[in-house]
Amino acid sequence: MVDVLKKSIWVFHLNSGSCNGCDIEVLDVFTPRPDFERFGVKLVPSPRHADAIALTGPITRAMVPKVVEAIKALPEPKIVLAIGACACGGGIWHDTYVVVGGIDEFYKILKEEYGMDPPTTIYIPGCPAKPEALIYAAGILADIIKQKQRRREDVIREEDEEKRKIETIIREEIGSRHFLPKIIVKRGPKEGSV
Amino acid sequence: MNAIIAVIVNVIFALLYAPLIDGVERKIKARVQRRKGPPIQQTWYDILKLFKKEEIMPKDATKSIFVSAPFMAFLSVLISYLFVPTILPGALYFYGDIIVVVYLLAFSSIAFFLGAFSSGNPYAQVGANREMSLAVMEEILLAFIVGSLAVLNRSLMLNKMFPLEIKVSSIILLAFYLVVMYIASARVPFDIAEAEPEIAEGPFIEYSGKYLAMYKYTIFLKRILLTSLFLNFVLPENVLWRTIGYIIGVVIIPVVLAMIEAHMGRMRIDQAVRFMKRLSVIGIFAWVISLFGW
Amino acid sequence: MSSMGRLRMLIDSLSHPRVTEKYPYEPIPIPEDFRGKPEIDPEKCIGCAACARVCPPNAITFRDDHEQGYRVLQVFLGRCIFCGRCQDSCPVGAIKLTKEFELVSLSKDDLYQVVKLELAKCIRCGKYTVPYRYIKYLMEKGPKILKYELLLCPECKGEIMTLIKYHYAQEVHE
Amino acid sequence: MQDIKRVIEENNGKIVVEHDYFLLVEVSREHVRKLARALFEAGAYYSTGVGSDERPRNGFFAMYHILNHEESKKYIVLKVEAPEHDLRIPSITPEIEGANWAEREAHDVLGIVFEGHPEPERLILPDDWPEGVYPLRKDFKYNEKVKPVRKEEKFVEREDALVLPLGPFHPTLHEPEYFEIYVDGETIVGARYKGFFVHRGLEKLAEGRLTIHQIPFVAERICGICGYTHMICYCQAVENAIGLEVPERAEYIRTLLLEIERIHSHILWFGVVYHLLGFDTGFMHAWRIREKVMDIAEMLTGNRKTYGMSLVGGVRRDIDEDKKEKTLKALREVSQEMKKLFNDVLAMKEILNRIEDVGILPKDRARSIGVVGPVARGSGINTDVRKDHPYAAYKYLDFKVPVYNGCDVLSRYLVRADEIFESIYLIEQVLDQMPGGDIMVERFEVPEFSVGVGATEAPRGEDVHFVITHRGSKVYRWRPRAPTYNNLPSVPVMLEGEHLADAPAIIGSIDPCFSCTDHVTIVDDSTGKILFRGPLEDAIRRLKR
Repeated sequence: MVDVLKKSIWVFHLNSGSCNGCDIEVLDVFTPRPDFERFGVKLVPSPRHADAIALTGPITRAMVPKVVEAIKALPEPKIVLAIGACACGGGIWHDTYVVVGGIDEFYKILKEEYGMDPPTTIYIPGCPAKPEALIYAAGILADIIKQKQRRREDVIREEDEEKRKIETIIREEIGSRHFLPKIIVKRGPKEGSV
Repeated sequence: MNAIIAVIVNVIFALLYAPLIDGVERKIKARVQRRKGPPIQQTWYDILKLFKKEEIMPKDATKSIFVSAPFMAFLSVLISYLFVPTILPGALYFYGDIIVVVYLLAFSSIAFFLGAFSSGNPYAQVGANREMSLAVMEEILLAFIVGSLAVLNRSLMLNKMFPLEIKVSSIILLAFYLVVMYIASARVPFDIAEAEPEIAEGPFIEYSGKYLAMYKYTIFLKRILLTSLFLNFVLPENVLWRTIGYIIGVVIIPVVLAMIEAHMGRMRIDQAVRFMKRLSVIGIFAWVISLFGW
Repeated sequence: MSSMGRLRMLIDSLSHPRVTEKYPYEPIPIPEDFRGKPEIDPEKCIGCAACARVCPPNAITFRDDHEQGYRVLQVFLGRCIFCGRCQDSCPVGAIKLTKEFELVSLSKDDLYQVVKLELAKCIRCGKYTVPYRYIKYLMEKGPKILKYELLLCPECKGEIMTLIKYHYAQEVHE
Repeated sequence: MQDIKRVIEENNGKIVVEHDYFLLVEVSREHVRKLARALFEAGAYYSTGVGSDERPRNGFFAMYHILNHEESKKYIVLKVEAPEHDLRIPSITPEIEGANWAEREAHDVLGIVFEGHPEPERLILPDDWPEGVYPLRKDFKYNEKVKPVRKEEKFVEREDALVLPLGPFHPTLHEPEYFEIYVDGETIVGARYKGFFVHRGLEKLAEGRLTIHQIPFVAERICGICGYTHMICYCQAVENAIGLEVPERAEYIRTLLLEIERIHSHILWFGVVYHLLGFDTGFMHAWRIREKVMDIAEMLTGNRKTYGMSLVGGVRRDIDEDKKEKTLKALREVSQEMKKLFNDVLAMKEILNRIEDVGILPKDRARSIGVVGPVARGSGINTDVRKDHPYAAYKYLDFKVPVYNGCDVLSRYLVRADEIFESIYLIEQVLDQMPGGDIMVERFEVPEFSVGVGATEAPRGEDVHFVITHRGSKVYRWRPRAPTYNNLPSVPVMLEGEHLADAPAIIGSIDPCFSCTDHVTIVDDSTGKILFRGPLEDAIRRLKR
């Protein structure tokens, strides 16, 4: 049996104070070359018809009630596509005085002030997100492809030998300075540094 | 008995086929825009998905009307299929059934209108208003057609009209009917009531889930109904040839209409109404010559 | 005739092939200089945090973990604007913009790249200072004069500088 | 040139800085109104106004009015100062209509009171912003979060007039903006704009967190369609302020990218207009062709839209022969296909009917509001920053400025159509004549409190940036002014007397950079009755009760 929820994704586009870059790409993705409609994605003019909200922009303060309204109007199961650097993490304005700063900060407000749980969210980074990145997101939603991006964490420890080498060089250098061994350690208020 | 089996087959055919041909139309439109387009079963997916979704009741809606309107629209079009044969010839005929069909179609428009007004959304009301002014004009045009047909066949029974005799008036009438069919199936440039960029799909804006699906389904069914009616007027009585002709026709006509639709810009409501007023002059002309029996 | 334009357009479209790309079933061509996902090569990174200082949206941040003894450099792709200033500013070419753009993920966590570099200890007071890598880099490329104070924490450095000044002043005096 | 200086001096203005690009004129509060009037009569139009908090420096607040005088190829910057305890400056809006928004904005963000302003209402800050908190004052931190004051919706439901808010979201231009339209029956009799949902506090951000080299990237994100022109405009303002010469090759590369941006923006606009008129296939074709332009941009800069190519002092990437050739080839195809599309579409009667003689903006009104770009050129005003205040490589190049006298949507359509081909011609010249050499000046000193004005011709019109530099590679005040800021106030004029259904196309015709065309509230002005509410609806309402 085909899962029709994956075969047909209707999207309501919501600009929450974006620069238009992502918005244009959201439109662009429906044009002949990327052709989003291949995956059954359609732009709809009302959140009530939609399965997902394509959210662009860092969510300015003036837009908060309106975004809440749209999310409320979305029938279950709800999906939010956070498109672009602004929606994913607030972008370049993440900490200014009129900006909420990305979808996660917004979800906090949603929880605190409106008592709603955050819906399923897909993060689509990019500035602006390339149309192909949006197709990739649709591919993940429709189970055609698997998510590639994973958290990466590297811990770099130096070899002990290496450390010793560095320390020896420096100690030697310090040692060559005749005045240093005489220094008496005094703790107190610092005077003007260089 | 045969008639009843035919009716059942016809209704099932229409129900299955209507969303499918919309998928084909989308594919065709995609082709003329030089893109790949969705798979042809996409409209089916859409409708099934909508049935799975939750329905949200708008705050300002008048609930009883809001909920029953989609059913009224859907059922009125579905009932019309009892009188208009599709793939198999044979339906419930009785005296005056063509008037019933026209009324049922009008009723579905009124249901749209009622549903939109009960939703309490301003966009929906703008859309409903536009829908209504279009529907009134459509009714006038259809009235001319019914009038001419009645005069031509000296009957108001559909089976007496299938197929139409070839006359000057009947050819004008069929051409006229094609235009009216195009208008009534809410295609660009006459999709003013549902205009996406202007009023955000007007009448349906507050609907979600299965109610929305029902509305969409109604439109598809209406399109196939009007196409079937046209094909019945032109196809021969021989069952085999009729069936072959029907199958070809019911594919070709929507495809051609989709191509036309793709190359049109939307009219303003006043421009559309003016256009339809001009059309009604042709309607009167057809009626007059049918009175002469040409 | 108003229908001629339409007809021409229709014929024109039908006589040309479709332009839809095969993506995601096939990869799309990406130009050589594409500015995609910034990636830190942890082997090359010296932890100087120059990238974090020039990053306009603060997508790259760093903090010193004095408990564990690490400098934690963190790239949050969700906020990155792909300007490439980090690449310009990196002295060792450790951070590069790749051609990767398929960064879509279902959780915010997947959008982080974290590099932890071990911090060296101040040879005077034993507090953590800067990463070993950075010291090594400065020893090779940095200005000569700085070398002896590389393994000192800022406080000790300050004290020593005062003492040096004092010392020199005395020397001159004598 | 001498004339304008004489006008300034006769009206008690004092020329402080004389730059090739602009004049900085100090004038006292008593004389500003008269001087502004005299300059307007001498042919200057209002470009933008900038408020600035200069208390840390001298204890004064300053208002800079920037006027564009095309004849002498100079911007005239009028500086008016007011002390903190007496923050009143005479408004010049009664003299020049165009100053309306700039003064309201200065009041919002700095608290300067403009005496005699005809419409002293809040403009850019959100409705729930508390009174008496002024974000651009220097004692306000850029990342300070203010506790919102919950307020009732601003709409006052009048007894005689019901409000029908059409919005707040709309699919057309995918932006949150808002127009209130007053209608009499089917005809529009008035309109009011309410917007600034996308105010993101970038001016404060630039003063606070960012350095002079980071601001170009913020500037680029003012607009996602014409971002690069903002970037260049900012860079030029700073270069003018510190007197920096950019290498010639960098100027050519800047020109090349600016023109590529213009082409993509105009084709985008055509697509949107076709979509507004219900002609989706036209939209698809236009954007399919546009895709080629986007590919060029991606190849040259590494991103489809945010080029990120410029810094103060030059450009970041060079281009080679191979790229030149690919660019030329793609543009030739674009030129051919666009010609075909234009011919075919203008042959469609229903499209033509909906744009011809619709949305009239008469020439004199256009002048006094100070509209710019294709909107001005569609109303018969020959204005183009590229000609009037040459920048980048435009001084070396040959091009025409299309001007149409129809004053309607069709004229604006034709202006943009011509500009696409003109831009392609410009790019051919640029690629042909591009000189060799450096592309970037790496080292320069940034003086303190140096004033600079930069201007570019964005796809939507004149784009002006005003910069005051600060020590430590910072800016003290940065004020970008997008063309739509000047064009939007003309929309009510265009809408007057038009059919309601044409509103999207008319609002769309100015190519609003940051607005959605039909977030409209429809209020019937004369009767107080709402359009589109019939007796049936009343019946339903009664049923509900």
